[in-house]
Parts: sequence; C-alpha cells; structure tokens
Amino acid sequence: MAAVPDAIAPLLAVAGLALAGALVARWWCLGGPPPTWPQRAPVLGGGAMATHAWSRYHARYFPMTLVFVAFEMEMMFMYPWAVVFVR
Amino acid sequence: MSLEGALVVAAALVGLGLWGALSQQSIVMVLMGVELMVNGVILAAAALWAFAAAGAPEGQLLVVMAMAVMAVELAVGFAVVVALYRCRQVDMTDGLESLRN
Amino acid sequence: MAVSRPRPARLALVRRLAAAAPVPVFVARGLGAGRADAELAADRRLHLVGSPRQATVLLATGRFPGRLGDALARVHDQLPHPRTALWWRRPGWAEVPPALAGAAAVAELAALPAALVAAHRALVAGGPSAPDVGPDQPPQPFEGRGDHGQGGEGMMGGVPWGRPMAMPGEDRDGLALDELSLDLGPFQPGFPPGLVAHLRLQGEVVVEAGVERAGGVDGGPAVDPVTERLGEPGSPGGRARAEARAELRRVADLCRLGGLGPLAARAAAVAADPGARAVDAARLAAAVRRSRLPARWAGVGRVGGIGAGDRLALALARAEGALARADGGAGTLPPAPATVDPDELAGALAGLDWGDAVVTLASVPDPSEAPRPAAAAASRAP
Amino acid sequence: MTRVLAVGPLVVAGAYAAAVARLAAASAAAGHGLRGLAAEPLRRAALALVQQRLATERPDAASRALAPAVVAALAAVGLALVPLSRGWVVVDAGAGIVVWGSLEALAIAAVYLHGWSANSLQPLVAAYRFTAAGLTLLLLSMFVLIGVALPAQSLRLADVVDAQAGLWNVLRQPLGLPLFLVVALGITSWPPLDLAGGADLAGGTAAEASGPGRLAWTAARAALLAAFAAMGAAAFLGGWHGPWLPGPAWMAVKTAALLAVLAAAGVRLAGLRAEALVARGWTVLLPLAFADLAMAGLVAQL
Amino acid sequence: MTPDQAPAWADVGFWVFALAAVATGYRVFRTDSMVRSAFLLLASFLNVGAVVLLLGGRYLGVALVFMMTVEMTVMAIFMVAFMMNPAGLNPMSMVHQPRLAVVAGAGAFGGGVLLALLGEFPDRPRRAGADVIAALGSQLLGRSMLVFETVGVTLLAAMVGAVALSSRRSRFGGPADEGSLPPPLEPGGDRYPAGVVPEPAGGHGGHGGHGGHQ
Repeated sequence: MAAVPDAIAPLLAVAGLALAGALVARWWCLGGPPPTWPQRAPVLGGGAMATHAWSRYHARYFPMTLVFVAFEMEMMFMYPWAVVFVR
Repeated sequence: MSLEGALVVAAALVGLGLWGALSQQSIVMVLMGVELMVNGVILAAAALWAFAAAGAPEGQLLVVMAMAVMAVELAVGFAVVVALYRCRQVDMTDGLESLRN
Repeated sequence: MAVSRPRPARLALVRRLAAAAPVPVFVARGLGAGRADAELAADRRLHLVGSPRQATVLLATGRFPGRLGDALARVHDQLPHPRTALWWRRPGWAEVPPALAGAAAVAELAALPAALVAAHRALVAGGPSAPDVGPDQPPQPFEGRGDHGQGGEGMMGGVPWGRPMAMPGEDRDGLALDELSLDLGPFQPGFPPGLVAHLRLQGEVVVEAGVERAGGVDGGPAVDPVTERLGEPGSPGGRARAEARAELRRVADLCRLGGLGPLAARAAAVAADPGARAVDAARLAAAVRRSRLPARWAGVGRVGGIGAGDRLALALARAEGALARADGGAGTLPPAPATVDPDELAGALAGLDWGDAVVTLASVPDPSEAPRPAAAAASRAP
Repeated sequence: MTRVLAVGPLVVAGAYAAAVARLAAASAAAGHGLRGLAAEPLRRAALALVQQRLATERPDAASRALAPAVVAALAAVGLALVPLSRGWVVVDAGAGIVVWGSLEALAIAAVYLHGWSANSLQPLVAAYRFTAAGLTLLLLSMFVLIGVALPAQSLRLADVVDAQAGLWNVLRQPLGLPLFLVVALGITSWPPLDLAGGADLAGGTAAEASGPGRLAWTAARAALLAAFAAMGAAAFLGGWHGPWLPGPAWMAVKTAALLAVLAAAGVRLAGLRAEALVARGWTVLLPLAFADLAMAGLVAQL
Repeated sequence: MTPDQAPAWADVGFWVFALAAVATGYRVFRTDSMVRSAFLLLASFLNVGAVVLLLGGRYLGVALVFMMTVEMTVMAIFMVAFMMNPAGLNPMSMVHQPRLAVVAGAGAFGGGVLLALLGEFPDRPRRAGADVIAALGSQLLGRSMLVFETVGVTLLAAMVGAVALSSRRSRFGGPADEGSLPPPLEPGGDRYPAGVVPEPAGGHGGHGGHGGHQ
C-alpha cells in the first residue's frame, strides 16, 4: 500500500478533470454576440428595479444557520464513531 | 512533501490570517482572518500527525478539535455580530469604542 | 445599436435538432385577451417558459397601451438572439407598440401554435433576428465618473455601472438591512393582464406594496376572440361554456405557477376542447387535489375572505358546474369570487414573502377576466 | 486511469437518463404519449447551443462560469464514488460517505453562488431560499448516511454494498430511502423541491441564464440527480446485488427505478415553500432521521 | 512505506495545492466582493483539505472540506447581510493599522518558518495501512471520551447562545431592539435616500420605481 491512500489520486483526478472539462466546454460554446445594454436589464416580467439587486440581504434564517453549524460539527464526530459503534 | 514544507505553508497561512485579522476593520472580516489562521494550524497539526507523531489518533483529534473551535467561533461570533448590529447598527471594530459608554 | 445575428451553428445537425425542439415561448399578456394564452400549454410543440431569457419567440396577446408598451419593449429586448415576436391581435387595432412594429400578426387562437412553430423554425434556420427596441445605453450614464471610473462615489453613493445601490430601511425584524424597490410585472408569469406590483422588499419579504392596473381596468372592451366565437351570442349554453373556459385557463395558470406544468397542460386541454364534459373537469380537479397544491396554498393570500388554495378549488368547481350546465345538465355553479380593490390587494401583500405575494397577485380575480356576454363586447368594439 | 476516464460517459448518460425520466413523467401526467421522447433532450440541448448567451448589467462573471462547472464536477465525483459492480469503483474512498456529504455541501455553495452571481433579484431570492432548505436537508442526509455506515462498520461505499448481501438496507432501515430521496430532490433542486428554480421566480437562479449557460446548469443538475439515484441504489437497494443479472445491470435498473420515482414525484406533487420545508425539516424530518439512525444502531447491534 | 517515500505525483500535488491555498488565502483580503472573499477562503480550505488527504488524513481532509464548505456558505450569508456594499460595487479599502498588521503577519510567518526549519521534530512517520478512521473512532469513544463530551457540551452551549443572541426577542421577553432603530439619514429628513423612495400604495404612475432609463 502506498503512503498516500489509493483513492486519493482518482478522487483528485476526477474532480479536477471534470471541473476543467466543464470550464473548457463553456469556453468552446461561444454563445453568440455580446449582449447589449437593454438585453442586460434584470428580468422582472417587464418590470424594473430601482437599484442593484446586490445588497445587504435579509436572509431571515440567521439563527438557524448558526444552530446548523454547531449541530453539523457534532455530526462530524459521529462518522468515525459509526465505524466502531458495533465493535 | 515533507514536514518542513508543510510547516512553512502553515506559517504562511497563519501569517496571512494574522495580517488580515489585524488590518481589517469589519468584524466579519476579522473572523475571516482568524479562520485563515486556524486553517494554518490545521495544516500544521495534520503534518505533525503524519510525520512526527507516528499517526497517533490524538493528532487526528487535535485537527477535529481545531475544526470544532472554528465552528464555535463562527456561531458565537456571528451571533454577537447580529446582536450588535441589531442594537447599534455597528459592523466595524472601530465602532465598538462607543459601546464602552 | 447593432443588429445582432446569431453565430451560424457549426453543424447542420444541431440546427435541425434545434428546429424540432419544442418552441420556447414567452407570453406577454396585453389587454383584451384575458388569460387565453394559457391554453397553449396543451400543445406539445410549445413550451411556455417563465423567463424571456429562455425564449425564441415573444408572443404578445392583446393591446399594449401606454406603460404596457414600455414594459413590452423591455421584455422584448431581454430575449436572446435569435428571437422574434408574434402578435395575437384584432385586425381593427390601430395603435402598434414599438416592440411589435415588425412582428407578424395572427388573429385566431387556433392558428397560434402553427404560427409559433413556423416562426421558430424560420429563426433557427437562420432567419433574421429582431433587433433591440431600446437604445444601447446603460440605465444611467456612468462611464468615467466617480472614484474609480465605475460611476460610484464613496462607499454606497453614485451609480456604479448605471444603477444606485440599495439603502437600508427598517424592518419588522429590527435589523435595518437594505431595502429593494421594484416594479414586478405586468408580464410576470401568472399575472392577470396589465397588473403591475410596486414592491419594497427586505430580503424576500414585502415591506410595502402598491398595485396598479396599467392601462386601466382592462382598458376597454373585452375582445377575447375565442370566447366570442365559442359563445353563440345569447345562448345560455354558450355562455356557460365560455365561463368554464375562463376558469380552466385560470386553473392552468395557477398550476403552472405551482410548478405543476403537466397539470397545467391537462387543464389547458380541457379548456381548449369545445366538447369538454363536466366529468373531464372533475377528473382534473381530482388530480389537482391529489397534487396537494390547494392544500399548500390554503393559507396563502387571504384577500376578500378566501385564500389562493380556495380560489384554485373554486375555479375547478365552477368549471365543472359550468360545463355541466353547458351540456344542459343541472350543475351547481358556485358564485364567482368578488373582484378585489387594488388598495385592499396591496394591503394584503405587506408582510408576505415573495412566493406568497406572487401567488396572491396571480390568483385574485381580475376585473378583466370576468366573462361578459359576447354580444355586449361586440357592440362596444371599435 | 481508464476508470477515471469512464466517468465522462457516466456523467453524460446520467444527465440524459434524468432528463428523459423527467420528460416521460411529465408527458404521462399531461396525458400525452411517450413518442419521440428519446431525442427530446438532444433537441432542447441543440436549441440552447444556438441561442445567445446573455449576461446581466454587472454580473460576477467568474462565479457565473464556475457554478455550473462545480455542479458538473460534483456529479462526476458522485458517480465515481458509487460501486457499479463487485470490485469496480472509480474512487474507492475510505471515507466515501463523508465525501458524499461534502459533495452535497459543495452543491449548496455552488447553487448559492449561481444565484448570487447574476446580480438580479429573482435569482438572488432563489439562492437564499435554496440555501435555507439545502442546509436543513444536509443535516438529514448526514443522519441517514451514518445509518447505512453502521451495519457495514465502514464509511467505504463498497463495504456498505457488501454489507447488504443478505438484507438490503431499505428493509433494515425503512425510513432511510424516502428521506434520502427527499434530500436528493432538495439538493439538486429538482421538482417538486426545486427551491432554486421556482416558477414564481421566473426560473429562480437560472432566471437570467440563457442558451449554453442554462443548458450547462440544467444538465449538471440532471447529472447530479443521477448520481443521487445511483447513491440511493447503492446505499439502500443493495447496489449491484441481485439474482440473474450481472452487477452493473442491477445498478442500472435500480438507478433508473429511483430516477423514475423522483421524476414521478416531480410532476404529480406540489412542492413545499422553503419556509415550510425548513420548518418541517427541523420538526418532522430530523426526528424521523434520528429515529432512522437509532433504529439502524439497534438493528446493527443485534 | 512512509510519507517521505510518497510517489512523485503526490509531491507535485502537495506543492500545487499548498501554493493555491496560500494564494487564495491572500486574495481573501484583496477582493471587493464579500461573497468572493468568503468563497476564496473556502478555496483555501479546499486546497488545505487536499493537502491533508495527501498526508494520509483520509477522514480529516474530507471532513475539513465538508465543514468548511458549510461554514463559508454561512459566512457568505452573514457577510452579505452585515457589510455595507457587500458586492464591492464601489471598490473600497476598509483597513486600519496596515503597517502593524503587515509587521505582525510577517513576524508570525518568519517565526513559523524558523520553527519549521530549526525545530527538532521526531521523525516518526505515520504507518501506512493503518485504519485511521477506526482509530479516531476508538479514540473518541475510548480514551478521549471526556474531550468528546466537553466539545459536545460546548457546541450545545454555542447553539443556545447563538439563538439567544441572534433572535429578535431578548431574554426579558420584550423586543430587544425597542427604541434602537437608526435615525433618519438627515435630521428630521426622509428615511429613504437614493432610489428607495417609498411609493404610496396604489396611486403611483409613471416610472416611479426604477432608476430612469435615459
């Protein structure tokens, strides 16, 4: 057995090649002429926006995300625990 | 791939994180700097576990602990940010001065 | 303003396949045609899309006076090339919105699918793509201005890349985050003809809303060519059928908005079928109930006493009753829900999140949809 | 290395299968026939390739390009993780189940980035909706997949499949598969849980996407859905185990069956709003997932 | 075989990922968009995760990727909510004490390098072939149970604290923000500057909402 676990090379290769392949495919599909200003207006069913959409966005679930992060960290301990649980 | 190499990279990450944490004005960006520092610590711990601790499980535990520290830091840090913003509309470290009054 | 032509496809095969694809149609609903376009969902050759970015053909139905013309121009330019516009119009209409200046016109609903497919095929084969209507300028001039030449000033000021940034506003949550203000519609999928919502949003939640019927309530005579043709003037059976049809179109619209495209297609097929029976509507109603869409919308958009889920169920029940009557049976026809005053509607929107607000706006009965006797409509036509 | 290259065709086949399943289910539910459906995804893809690629006034172009590519790469990794036959797996990761979890997490990040990058309201709203639901479902998926690791005493997917030689996990842990399918629909934003693509948002994060960009986004999510179906088949339906047929054939059959179930749900059921999904996720689904894990633990110790 | 005898591709991979981790870590503080900043930090973590995988941490590396992806997504959501100009539409440098920060950062780096090069570390490489995941699991359920439980309690406390601090109601039951809403931007003036003029419900004609196409 090699010092680097067997699966690491294919894992990194699959991820890297797929990402690179997808980006190259995008570059290969040119997709026509560059859009003009009226083509670039944001879609609102014929409506228009006063401002940029990028803003301090009120997600309204801030406490949920924090509980989630703490909960998830607890779960990270469960994975190795699951392996030895039955033994 | 060597212990020294990994430790130098880890030091670079810690240095970058410290630079960011000290220079950034916004509380959230300071948190980012701290996270980058912990990133370096994790790399160093993993390297020590792999090269100098004979793969002792305590080394792995140390890395997991560093991740847990980050999770707690993030949860509490952001909760404080929300609370501060809610009462003072402050998101800058400089703005905290006024809280002393 | 450059007239952009699509890059010639490298392979003839790609074009042949593309021509055979279901035609992605974005519908801009004007005044005078109601929701008649919803029936197009029944046609397999067409694909009614939710965003103009997806479409090759812009289908404009009815008249577009005043602001509706501006909105139509905006949507028209948002289609990617190759694109074209098709106008479902009455021969008598004189006023032509700029976006439809070069558009082919079709007078009959039944002729629309074939016309849409033909327009799509011609485009994909390399036919001319419609040029922009609007000038090729940013919303506000910005180039070379401001701190970094991006049009901005300081942290939040100026018009970076042609638009100002959103500014904070207070919120029920106590966090003063940024508030976005916008006009939604009149061509948002599912909206009744001419409805524009002015919204101020905090995140996804509507802080304050206004509702406008651009072009007035229906802006003139109801000239739904289809309803007219179907309803033999004066005959009660014809009127009942027209009523059922209007309800089924609304059902198709709401199913599409609820993410149930296939059920929308079924509703559209029943609506378009001149020989539809009450049992068809009953089967459709059962399928809609099984999808749990009315239950999901039970508490949504309570205006005038009933919510969106009830309105969907009511529309199905009315369609069934009306079809039973049209066949000479004794169907029970529940009363139509009362139309809602724009101010009351606007008040009901405040505090809803985006999804609920859109469902509310799409489901409240619009004055323009109320079917009226064909004879009366004909007498008022210009 | 040849195995690594085999992932490419797997991704394409997966995306195609998911697309056909969706079209067939929609066609059946609409009362149309199934004629000509095999070429339908190709026609739609061809049309997208002839269309112009649009951008908004000031998008985050790099993120916009990256998001579909990341989802495609995740689909590739997902399909590479799943054993297709005895001893035939591209990435035989010792912590395969954790890799799967991080793949789901990265998918959430990619969808968020996709919605953010357009600088347009409807994609932005969709991105935030999706993230709330996605995070909730991620927690579910951790519980459910730890459940399948218990009887195998391993996080390696090949071991998980091996442990089902006698009894499939779908019988040992009956709650696991339905919960996992909910996760699959939610994370890939597939109807009825297409929170990143709501009809009320004109297509959600893809509202501003046209032509090749929209094609890439849809195809990548379809491939990811196929990866989820393959994972569901391996983790709960015994993977390549089965009589008469060779292993890969069983995997294909089971994956296709799960894709059909997912597609049928998409055309016959109305979705939940993000808020309702998050609320039910924490109050109903999470306790169910916990029950699933507890039951898995009990059964594994017998 | 020891990590020192890792194959050549692993050596190359190590340095590629390590340099990418440092480069993306640097870019975190050199970009205007907060979302990009958060996802660059994620990229740094992903690269470190790949390095940890190459070092043999087959669970640690993946767990790092998993945890950090979620944390950085949450980070992005918070940064967008609480930072002015979150997309960096107006490029802005929001730094203070830059000199001190550079000196401290360089000092930390220098100290680390010295430690790495001059420090005496035992040469006890990880044994190849050991089941590192099971080892960690036994450790968690066995000797380090106390640590495990402490972390569990800390995380629980963090959850409770986070909810208490970030949700609207204070622990006294009343709205925590009573009377603390921001003042108008100008004294006695309109609360809604630049483009956020509220529309009266209903009666709103012309181009009210949008920024005026010219």
